[in-house]
Amino acid sequence: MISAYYFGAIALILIGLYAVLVKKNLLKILVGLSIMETGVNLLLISIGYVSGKSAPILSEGITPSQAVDPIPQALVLTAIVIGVATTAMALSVAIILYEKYGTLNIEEIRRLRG
Amino acid sequence: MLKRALAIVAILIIGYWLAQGLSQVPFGQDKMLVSKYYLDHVKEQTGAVNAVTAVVVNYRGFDTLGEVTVLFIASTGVGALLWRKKRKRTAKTKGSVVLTTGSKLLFPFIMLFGMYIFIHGHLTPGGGFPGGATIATAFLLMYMAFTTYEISHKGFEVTEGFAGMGYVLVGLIGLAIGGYFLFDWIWQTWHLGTSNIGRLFSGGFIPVIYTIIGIKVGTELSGIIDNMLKEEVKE
Amino acid sequence: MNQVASLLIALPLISAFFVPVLKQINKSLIKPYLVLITLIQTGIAGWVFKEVYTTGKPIIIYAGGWRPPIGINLYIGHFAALFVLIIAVVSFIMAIFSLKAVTTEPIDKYAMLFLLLMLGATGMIATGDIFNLFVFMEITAITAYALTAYNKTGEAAEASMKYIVLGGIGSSFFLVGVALLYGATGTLNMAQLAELANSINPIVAQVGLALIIFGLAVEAELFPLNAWAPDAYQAAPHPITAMFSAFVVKAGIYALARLLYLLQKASGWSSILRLLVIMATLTVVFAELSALRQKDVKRMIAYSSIGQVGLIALAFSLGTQAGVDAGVFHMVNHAIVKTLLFLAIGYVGIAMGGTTMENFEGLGKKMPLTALAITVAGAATVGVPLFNVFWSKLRIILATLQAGFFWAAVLVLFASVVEAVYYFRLIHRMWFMGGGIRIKEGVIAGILVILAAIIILIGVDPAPVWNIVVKAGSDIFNVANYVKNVPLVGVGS
Amino acid sequence: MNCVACIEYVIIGLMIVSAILAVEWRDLLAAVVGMTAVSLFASILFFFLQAPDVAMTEAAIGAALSGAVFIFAIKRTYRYETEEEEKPGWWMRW
Amino acid sequence: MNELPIIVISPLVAGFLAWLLRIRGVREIIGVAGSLIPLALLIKLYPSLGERLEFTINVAGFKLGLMLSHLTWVFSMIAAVVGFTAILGMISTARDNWEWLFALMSLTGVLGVFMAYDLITFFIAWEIMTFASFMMVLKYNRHASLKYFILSIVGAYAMLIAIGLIYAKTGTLTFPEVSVAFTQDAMRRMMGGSGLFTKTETMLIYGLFLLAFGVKAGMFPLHVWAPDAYSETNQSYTAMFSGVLSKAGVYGFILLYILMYGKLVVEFGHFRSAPTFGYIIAFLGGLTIIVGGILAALQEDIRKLFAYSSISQIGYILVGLGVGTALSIEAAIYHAISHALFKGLFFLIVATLIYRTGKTEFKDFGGLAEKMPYTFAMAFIAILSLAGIPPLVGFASKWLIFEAVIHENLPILGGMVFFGSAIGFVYLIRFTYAVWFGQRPSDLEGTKDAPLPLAIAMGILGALNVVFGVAPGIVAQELNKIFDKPVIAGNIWELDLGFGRYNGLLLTIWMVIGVLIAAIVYFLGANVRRVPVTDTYQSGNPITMEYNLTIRRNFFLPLREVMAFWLKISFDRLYHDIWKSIEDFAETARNYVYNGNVQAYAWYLAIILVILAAMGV
Repeated sequence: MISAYYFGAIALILIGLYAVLVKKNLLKILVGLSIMETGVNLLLISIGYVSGKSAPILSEGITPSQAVDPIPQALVLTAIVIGVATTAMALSVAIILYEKYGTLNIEEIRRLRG
Repeated sequence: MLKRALAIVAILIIGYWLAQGLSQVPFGQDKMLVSKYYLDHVKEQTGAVNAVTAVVVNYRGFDTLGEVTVLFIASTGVGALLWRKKRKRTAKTKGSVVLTTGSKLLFPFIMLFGMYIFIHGHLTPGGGFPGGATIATAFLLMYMAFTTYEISHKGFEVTEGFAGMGYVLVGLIGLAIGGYFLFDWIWQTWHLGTSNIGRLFSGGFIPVIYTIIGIKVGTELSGIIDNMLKEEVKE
Repeated sequence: MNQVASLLIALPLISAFFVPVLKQINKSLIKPYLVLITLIQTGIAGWVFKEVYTTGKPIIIYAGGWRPPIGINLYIGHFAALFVLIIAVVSFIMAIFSLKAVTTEPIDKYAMLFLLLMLGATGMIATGDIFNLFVFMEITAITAYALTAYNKTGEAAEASMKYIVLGGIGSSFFLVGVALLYGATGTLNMAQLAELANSINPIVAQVGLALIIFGLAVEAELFPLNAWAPDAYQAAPHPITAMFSAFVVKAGIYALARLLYLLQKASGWSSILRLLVIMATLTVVFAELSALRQKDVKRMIAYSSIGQVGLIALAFSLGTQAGVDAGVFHMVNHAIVKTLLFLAIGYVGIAMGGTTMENFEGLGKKMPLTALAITVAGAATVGVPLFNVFWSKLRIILATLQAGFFWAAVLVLFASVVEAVYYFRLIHRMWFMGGGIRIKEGVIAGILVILAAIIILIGVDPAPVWNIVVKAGSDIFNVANYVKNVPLVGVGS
Repeated sequence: MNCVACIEYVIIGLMIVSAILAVEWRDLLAAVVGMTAVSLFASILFFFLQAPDVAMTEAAIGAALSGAVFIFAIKRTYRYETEEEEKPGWWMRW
Repeated sequence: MNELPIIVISPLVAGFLAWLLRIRGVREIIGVAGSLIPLALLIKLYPSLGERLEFTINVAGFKLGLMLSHLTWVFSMIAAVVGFTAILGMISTARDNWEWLFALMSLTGVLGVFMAYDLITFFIAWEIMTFASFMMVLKYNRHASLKYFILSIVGAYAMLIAIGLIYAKTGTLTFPEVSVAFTQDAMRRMMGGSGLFTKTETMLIYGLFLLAFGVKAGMFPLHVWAPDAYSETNQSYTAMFSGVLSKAGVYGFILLYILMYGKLVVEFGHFRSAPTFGYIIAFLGGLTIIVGGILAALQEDIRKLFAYSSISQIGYILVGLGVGTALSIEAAIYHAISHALFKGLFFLIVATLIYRTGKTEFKDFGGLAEKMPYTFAMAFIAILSLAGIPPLVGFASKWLIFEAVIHENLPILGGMVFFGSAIGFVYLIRFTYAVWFGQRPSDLEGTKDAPLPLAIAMGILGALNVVFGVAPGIVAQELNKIFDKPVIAGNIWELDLGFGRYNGLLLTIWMVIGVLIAAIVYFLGANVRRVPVTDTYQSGNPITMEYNLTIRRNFFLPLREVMAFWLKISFDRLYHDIWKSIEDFAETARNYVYNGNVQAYAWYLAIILVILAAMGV
């Protein structure tokens, strides 16, 4: 039996993957991708969590032994920024695609094939 | 319909597999190895109270450099893809009076708040990235409010470049002084602010770098917004 | 003193950040500036190469002065030194080519992205930290997305879109794998991971390793994860295509092989190895078959490059010393050959206004030097003796048979028969069909001829390169040595 | 179970539901809003998981900015997704 | 300084130089020099053949070796001599520098094949040879060249796989060590122990080698490339192509004996008196004789005729090799020599004809004997030699093969060989009459005789044909040194097998006397009336154009009609169909897999993830 946080994280990842696998609209696919990234971030954080401990800010009254794992949080900070960067790139590409093809349905955006 | 069914089956299998793996990584238990070291030594080694900030900027500063680069790439890429000969904003509806005045009023405060966030990164939660994002939201607000508002593209690009160079330069100074790239020369060589840990003037080069990052992130995100909002005009 | 090698990372960064300022000063300086920076990078890389191969000890860069596993370390071993040099040289050549090839605005953005692509590949090769690897992978990938769509045509945007979707899925799952490994070991440093590998809980190890390999395989263009590759190759600007084929993919493959061999104590390793062998063989076969009837030469060469990369992946996934050496050797050869080919194809594309088959008719009359270079490279790729690829292909086949994969060897050889057919059709079309008057060929032709000469030199006497390559191969294969070289400090309990 | 736990469960449930809605809604604008909601709930969970920095960053960047960028993109393309049902035999033609 | 590498490398270097400085006159000199150096060095090395001449070099972890023994010396001599004459011929016929480069490159390759001391060197030289000859053909005809290249590269890769299997098992590549390993393995098998190679592996390696060498030698049913490739290139080069390069395949079969004889015999046993694996080779060789001969008879094009005839002649060599006794192998090598000599001569003659007239079809020729007497003389020698008429070299070798086959009482092979020499006459008579005699087409009136280089080349080969025919012992004693026991006794004039003997000198003397008598009778006796050829042209029959069987136009049409059913069975078409289906499959797979829909690509990723999951749990 895995914890609820893990469950939520995996659920987000899978929903995102589902969107990529089924939806035909490019923006919808990108929504799926960013949901996937959110899920991965949640997964990382919840792996770093230690029950009953507090945030890793060692101001007064918090000794090192009472803090949760700081590394995953650092990683997630990076991951979030990377995610938004990818999203921005993807969206600008989508804008160009709409200008050139007049649609965002990926079934019709397939000039390059074979 | 069949495709959906197949997709659901596939993701269920994958999910079961991931869950299998995760069930062996118990939730809420202490699995720290390196982090233990960080937490024990963060104060005297970096002078930062916020361990996360210390890890982000100091211990794993290299990642952060890459992260800043990624954001830089994103703004550059968006700029490159949406580049046109002549572009301007094509917003039609003017914001209401409340919105315009309110945003005029709010703008400096939001900026101030963003700066507060990244300057106090080593003490309180937050840091360069949320701070920069906050600044960007300020500009976003202006964009929303005024149909003709534009940031000076040139100035922002140059600021961006200088901020990035500043980051790398701090690292190179570390290489020159301490012999290591991204070495925390302010704290470990000059021992500035060792007396007042937990107050503003401490944390070695963390505030410096977070300021740089904040400026950079703010300018880059607003640049992305700017690029997204402008459209080509045919003359 | 060795820490100066961190300039390999710092220089492209700071010069990329400087470009916007330079743009305000004088826009026409940007392309020469690009050439200059890549030249300096080549110099640094050459110095690092000399250092590593004279002292025989890897250069370990401690970012922020923290010893691993506390801080991030860059591990510039024999392989990394060799390949960083190749990256710098190829980038230099492509920067020169960009002077002529790239006219689409905005050129300053192009320059930044160019430098950062080089940076990303360098970092992927050099880093010794698994999450840092992820960061550099993303740098490379996002730069690649942007550059693929740089021409702003419909095809370019389409290719970039495909790349983004597939790459996004891959990197997400890679990150999940990293999270699992971190949760199991509590560290991110590769050397320490290798030390702790056999103590990881087997299921976690299996899932994590599988996910990481999956994420990297998308970058490394293994069938069927390589579907984005031909489109991206075809749509990208010519210099960028050459860089993709010459080192971006190689960086992915290197990362794959590195992690694979670091975690070889983890459970489920052999089954993943088996799967990789199958995927790599299929990559070769399908890529070569797809190239057979292509109308567009650039796409054809792209498929051929994918096939060659599959051959490298096959060599790496054999799990033997011989295989790894052969793979590294093939990497080097393939980098040279494909740089030449894409450079030449792009040059022809600019001169003739297109890269379809018809543009190549009578090239032997119009641009004899270019046609000669293409001929040499084609014959080399097919694996004709006296050309460099022959040796590495021979090595790979022998290693495959030694490892007992008879079917893989047969399929690969069948694929290279197919390859021979389409390359020689191209050569025949260039020399013996159509005609035309001679066009003046510039400095690019000189570079092409030099590269062709290198190909033939290595083909006639592979010994010097081979000695370098063997060192590099053992750097990948010999994990114990890697762990020994990284001075880990004891942390925690 | 104590009450923090049930709040957690409720929020996780809401997050998943909004994710599903974000994927399923035809109206792309609504879908983006759903995605933003997912990010917001995630940032609340980050708070519960003792990660204030991440929570702030996610709220500021993950929710606000990427949502804004999405909306700009929709503004420049089109709003409603036309989801035609795939005919039988799609796997032959893809 | 060791001469062996010089022997191998010098043609390549010369060719490269000739290609590089593209000056008429200079490149010819360089090329000829490059082909002359190996010949000179080989002759110089002849006395020191007793001690083993070796040369080894370490290249990138491979130990590459060259070696010169009696056997390899004989083959290298064939290559050097015929190659030299072919290069001489190219002085007249070559048109641009590429031909010089690749012709000399293939000479290097074939020399390397013959002198190789380990499998890798053998393979490298083999590939060089294939590539160079392919490039020679590519310029003239893309289709033929690709057919040739695909078949021979398939063969080469089959060989590579076999080499790899051997290397994987034995861990060595040099000939002696490999052969020792196989012999010990055979011993172990005979003791009943489990060998290094299982029976299936041995069969696999044997089959792969058979494929590799069979393709190069043009063995039925792998001969389909030969007619096109031989005819669609520079004809002077074809002299080397057909005379020497095909011998590489023959040498490969001999190598099979050297390396794996014991093992193969132990695994597969004997069939009648011949080892089974050899009998397979011999039987395929016999089929090659028949098919090649019949098809040669049916050709309308000189080049094609000789291409098929050389296929048929290779069949003899394979029969000789397959029988597997010392005598038969010697006979086979002997025939290899003589085939190289007379077939080289033939192709030089064809080159001369094309060079002078520009025609290749029988119907365009006629009555050239008095226009080009020297060429005609050479053609006469070549014809007699190929037809196996004493006292020319062709007779000696064919006689030896007959004796060897009959002595081992293998009647089927014997029958095939006899049929072969019969069909030989059938197609030769046509060449003899249609080209040299009969009515001369009006546009050939101004034909001149062979140009000097070609004349010299033809002269060398013709003289060798005669000498080795009159004094067969010269060759025989060389061949005896290979087995260092007198397999063929007798002195230089005479071959003595114990159950049969052939004295070249005696026979020559008798024939000369006979010819003299005939001449005397001719000049003294009958009163002769010269009649114009036209009167007896059709010997009175009216010409009907639709069924017009002159010696010049589909003379053997009836034969074709008789054989109609068999001619429909064409391996050429079979291979074409296979290749076409491969290409179609490639197209379909490409369009299905890389179908441009990113969702499909995402599905591939998902499928891989599912597979990983299935492996994991």
